[in-house]
Amino acid sequence: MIINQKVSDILEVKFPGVVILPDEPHNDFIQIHPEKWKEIAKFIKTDSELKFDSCQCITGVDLGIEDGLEVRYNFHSMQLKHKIEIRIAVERKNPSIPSIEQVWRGANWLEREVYDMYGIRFKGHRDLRRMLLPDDWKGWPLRKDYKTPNIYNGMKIPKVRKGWD
Amino acid sequence: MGFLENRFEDNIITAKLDQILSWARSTSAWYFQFGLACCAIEMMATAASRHDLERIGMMPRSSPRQADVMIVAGTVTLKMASRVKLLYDQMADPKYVISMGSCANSGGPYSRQGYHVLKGVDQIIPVDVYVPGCPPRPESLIEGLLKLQDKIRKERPLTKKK
Amino acid sequence: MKNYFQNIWQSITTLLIGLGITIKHMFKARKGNVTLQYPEEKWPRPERNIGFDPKNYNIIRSKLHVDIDDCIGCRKCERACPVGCIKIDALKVPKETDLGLTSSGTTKRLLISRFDIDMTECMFCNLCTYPCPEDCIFMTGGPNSEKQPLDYEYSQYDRSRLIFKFANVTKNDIRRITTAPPVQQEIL
Amino acid sequence: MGLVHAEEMTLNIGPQHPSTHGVLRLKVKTDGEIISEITPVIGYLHRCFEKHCENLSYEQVIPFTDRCDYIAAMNNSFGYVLAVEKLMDIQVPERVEYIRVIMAEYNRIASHLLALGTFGLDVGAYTPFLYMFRDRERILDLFEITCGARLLYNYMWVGGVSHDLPLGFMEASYRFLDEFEKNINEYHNILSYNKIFIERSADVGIMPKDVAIDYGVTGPNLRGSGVKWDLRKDEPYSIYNRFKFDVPVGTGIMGSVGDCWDRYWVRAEEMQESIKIIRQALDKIPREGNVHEALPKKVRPPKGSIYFRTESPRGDLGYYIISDGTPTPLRVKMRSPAFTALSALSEIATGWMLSDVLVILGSLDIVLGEIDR
Amino acid sequence: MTIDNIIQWFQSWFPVNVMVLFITSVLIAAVVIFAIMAVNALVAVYAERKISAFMQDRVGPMGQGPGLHAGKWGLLQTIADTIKLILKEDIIPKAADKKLFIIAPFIIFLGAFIALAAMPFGPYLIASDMNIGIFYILAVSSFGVIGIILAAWSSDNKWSLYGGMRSAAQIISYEIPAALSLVSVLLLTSTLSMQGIIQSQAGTVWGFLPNWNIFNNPFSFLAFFIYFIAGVAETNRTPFDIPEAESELVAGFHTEYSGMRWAFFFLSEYGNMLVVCGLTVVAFLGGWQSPIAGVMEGAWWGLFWFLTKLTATIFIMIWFRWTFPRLRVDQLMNVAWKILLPIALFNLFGVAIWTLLVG
Repeated sequence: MIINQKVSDILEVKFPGVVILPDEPHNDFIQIHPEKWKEIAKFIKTDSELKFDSCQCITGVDLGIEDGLEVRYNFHSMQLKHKIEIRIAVERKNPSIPSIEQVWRGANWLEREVYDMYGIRFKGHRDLRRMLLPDDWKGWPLRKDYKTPNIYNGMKIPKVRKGWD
Repeated sequence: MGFLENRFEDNIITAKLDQILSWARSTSAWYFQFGLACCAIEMMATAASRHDLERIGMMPRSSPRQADVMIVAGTVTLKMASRVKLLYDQMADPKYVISMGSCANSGGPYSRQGYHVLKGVDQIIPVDVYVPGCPPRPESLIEGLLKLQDKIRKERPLTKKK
Repeated sequence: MKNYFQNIWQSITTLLIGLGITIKHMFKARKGNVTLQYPEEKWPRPERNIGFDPKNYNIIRSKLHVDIDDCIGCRKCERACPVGCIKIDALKVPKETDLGLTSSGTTKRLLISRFDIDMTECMFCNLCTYPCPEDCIFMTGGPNSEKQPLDYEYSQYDRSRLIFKFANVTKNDIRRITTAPPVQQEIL
Repeated sequence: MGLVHAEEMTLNIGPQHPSTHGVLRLKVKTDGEIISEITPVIGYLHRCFEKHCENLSYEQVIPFTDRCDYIAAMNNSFGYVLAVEKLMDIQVPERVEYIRVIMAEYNRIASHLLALGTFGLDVGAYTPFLYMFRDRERILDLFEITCGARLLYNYMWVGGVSHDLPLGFMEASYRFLDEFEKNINEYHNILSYNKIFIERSADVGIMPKDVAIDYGVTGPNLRGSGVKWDLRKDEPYSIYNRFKFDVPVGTGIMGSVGDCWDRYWVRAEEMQESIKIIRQALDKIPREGNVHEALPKKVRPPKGSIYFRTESPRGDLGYYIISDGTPTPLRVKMRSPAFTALSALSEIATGWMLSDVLVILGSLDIVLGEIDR
Repeated sequence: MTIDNIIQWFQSWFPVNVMVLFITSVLIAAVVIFAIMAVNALVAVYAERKISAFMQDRVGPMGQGPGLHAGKWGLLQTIADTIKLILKEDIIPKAADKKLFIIAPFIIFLGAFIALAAMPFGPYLIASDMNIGIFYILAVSSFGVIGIILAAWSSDNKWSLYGGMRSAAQIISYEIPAALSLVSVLLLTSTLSMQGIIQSQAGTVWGFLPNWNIFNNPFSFLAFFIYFIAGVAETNRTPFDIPEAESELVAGFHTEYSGMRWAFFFLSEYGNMLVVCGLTVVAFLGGWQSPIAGVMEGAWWGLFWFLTKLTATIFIMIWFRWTFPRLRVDQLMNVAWKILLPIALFNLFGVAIWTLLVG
């Protein structure tokens, strides 16, 4: 896990002022600002020392607190066999992050799923549509303040429990 | 067969004819491969060598037109529900439905927080036999199919319904 | 040109090997077949290596069963169930009424007026049987087949028959037990 | 596409189709028989797994992880359970580690048997599918005497396993492994070396190495393209570093590297490796040791998050668990290997004929429960 | 029992004008042939399900279950299937081309039905012993393709359209190697009439071998395999069953058919199998000749030998179906044009040289 520390130092040098230094030093992840995320992504993929060529997993998170909407990326390098985790916080009003879909082709579907579940718009994504839910579905299901709708084109969703509860 | 159905009075000839017709329908009920989720794997295991479904005359058909029994095996989600209804309507007339597994019976494990799961397939199509289990053992599926075949055998297609 | 004939030769030999295998299976049909003919042969057939003896099964996932007179109404199984398909109504009973003992000797203090398990929702994960202090909820067959024989053949024509009600207390029993007897004032 | 440019016909290999391995819809633009564009549409089996995880306690989530990848349920709950144990840093006894490896490898064999069987079905050979299911039933018997269930087990708990191995397990396992090894070369004779099968699957759907890595494809699909990446060897978890087994990699025996035949061949070889692991584990398993020893009274991991990956039969199965100290997890994200494999389908299957697209789909061995979660 | 025998037999009784007599005797022969096709379909479907079951270590139709019996070993299974199929509601899709949709199954059935008119079941058991028998059967059995294309086009379903186009290409391109391999047989027998071909295969060759065309010379031995493979392709059976590919095109060209109409497809598939296997038996395996020269000759024994050889070839076709995977469309064409056709031509040349030298 010391790789996280090394990578955040390299990023600090390359893109000054992007990495948010955590208050107590630990190296589980790297917290960065969303603005220059696309260039950072290209950099960590092509840089000879890092070579993160496989985007393992993109996770959307809603911590429930006010500014708790976050996207966490896990990258992994097949040649150098090391992995890092990058977290990007997003504000709740109109959440948007630059898309890294052109950098890793695998990120295309992963980003669409995070959009589908959390409503985080990925700027620059070529076809940002709902991934799993039907296209006419309202609301972002995995947000903490999500209420299950009662009817979806004619079918009752909550379990009708006559004489049960 | 519309013009022959429930047209004749109940007498010895129609009773015997009914017996033959419903025997034929129950002996060769061909099932429509409609695997959705985990129960589909158990349905495949039932159709495989150990629990042979051909023994009771059930041959898998992949087109809804040629199938009699639709085994809804797995979770019917809301996005899939309209397809289930569409396929049910395309089946030729004496058609039966077996709801296999808890998900098809009543939404099963996903009935509490499943916002995208249909709570029971009987909300959209009429179900003849409910097979409990998650997934039901191949033996309980065959027992459900035999219960369906008993139900078909008791039908009286020709005599006029009271 | 050479691989044209080699191609044909290769396909002929491999196809013949394949035919050999299927015809071998056909002639070994009586000894080699593995079918468990369900209605005629029930499930464990150890001699044809289909299934094992139920005695040394750890557990069999079949229908849930509750010995209601052992149940003390602690609702641990209801909380453990991830699906919430167990519904228990346990009523407070006035102090000195005697509800009898469970088989393992603990006195019962709550009257179970309703113990329903909805088998159409149950996911057969067996999480409810572990926390039960009296082991009164269990899956039939396997190790506890002497308490309740194995039962996995209970498909129904209509769904409400799959909700099993285990409480055996009638309405007026409940009224009789829960209404506290009029306290006799000691006539001084 | 060809010389004669026919009018494009859009075809729906719809949610219900004999060889889409579940409810997957492929919107396909065809020019005669040749496919010019494929867009997979998924979500027909989205069962809100992640929403359930936020409202259930840690041990109640385990049966739901089984239902995600219902063909390799043991491997799924194995990954989840290891992740939570790492969060709570519980050390499980030796015997539990061995039982878990045996069960995971048996489930890998069963899952590969189903994958090879349905791949044979897509190519049109019906009998090998039934031979492979006959052997899969024998494995399901072994699962049944230990945890009672055939397909979805809820056997692996946080800190241990639900039941110890029953009496007849060891002899039955040895008997099964000996017979199974003889059957494997029967499958090779009837399907793998069959000239029509080779004609249909060699040089079809070639996935080059860099495309596979770029799409995040992992597991047998990646190893079929020649990349030697197996979590059991490269990031050994549990006790996999004690077993000697090697990682089969596609070398283009029948066609070029990374074609459907290679992916099929890598899965067939992996079954042999799993047999080796099980034999070593069965020999070295400690006889005594209480299986419920390390079960925590209340599963309540400390605040924090973890991303833990294990090798499921379809690839890297990752669990991202965030816990906030309460008995219910704040967020559980399952990184599904079949999801990324399916995302690569539109790139590798364009330009092939209609029957090839279904063969390529079959060779990727996807499970819709895991893709749609 | 050729038709003119029936006519003479009737004339001796009550001399009515010949036209009415001709029609009645043709009707009698037609009913007999239809009965043969129906019985063959029933037996072949049951045999296919049982043989495939034994090959796959399972048990096949057993008619089990409480009180429900399709016979001791599922013998009444196919009868139950047919009665059920008669009862099914036959759906004609709204978008379908109604008239063609209705006609199509009968045209396919017709292709197999009239081909059986020239099939010699025994020395005297033939509907009409034409002197151009084998040529007539070849011409008529390619009639079925029209039915398949009609069915595919009229049911207005993308899957069946695929099935129809594939089967058109397949059957036409496999007619040519089939015809060529039969021509190499005609060189040996130098007669087109079916009975003539069989009679020319009497006696023994090289001592113990029966003088069937398959043992006559190495080239006609090869022609037997070419014809059989082309025959399997003509009846759309594995490894050439891409028109009704179960796993790709849902159910191929008969996706939209249900009930009795679909049963006619089933009937004509087994009818085509009967025609192709009958032709193989007549042309290569010596029709109703007995394998050992002197033993079991005579009229009724001929029927017995013809049926046993027929069952053997049908068994081989069923055996093929449950062992091989399926070819792709272009590989199928490749096999027809680049492998079977050159070998068939070389074969024809070989047989000609052989008959010239050996005489």
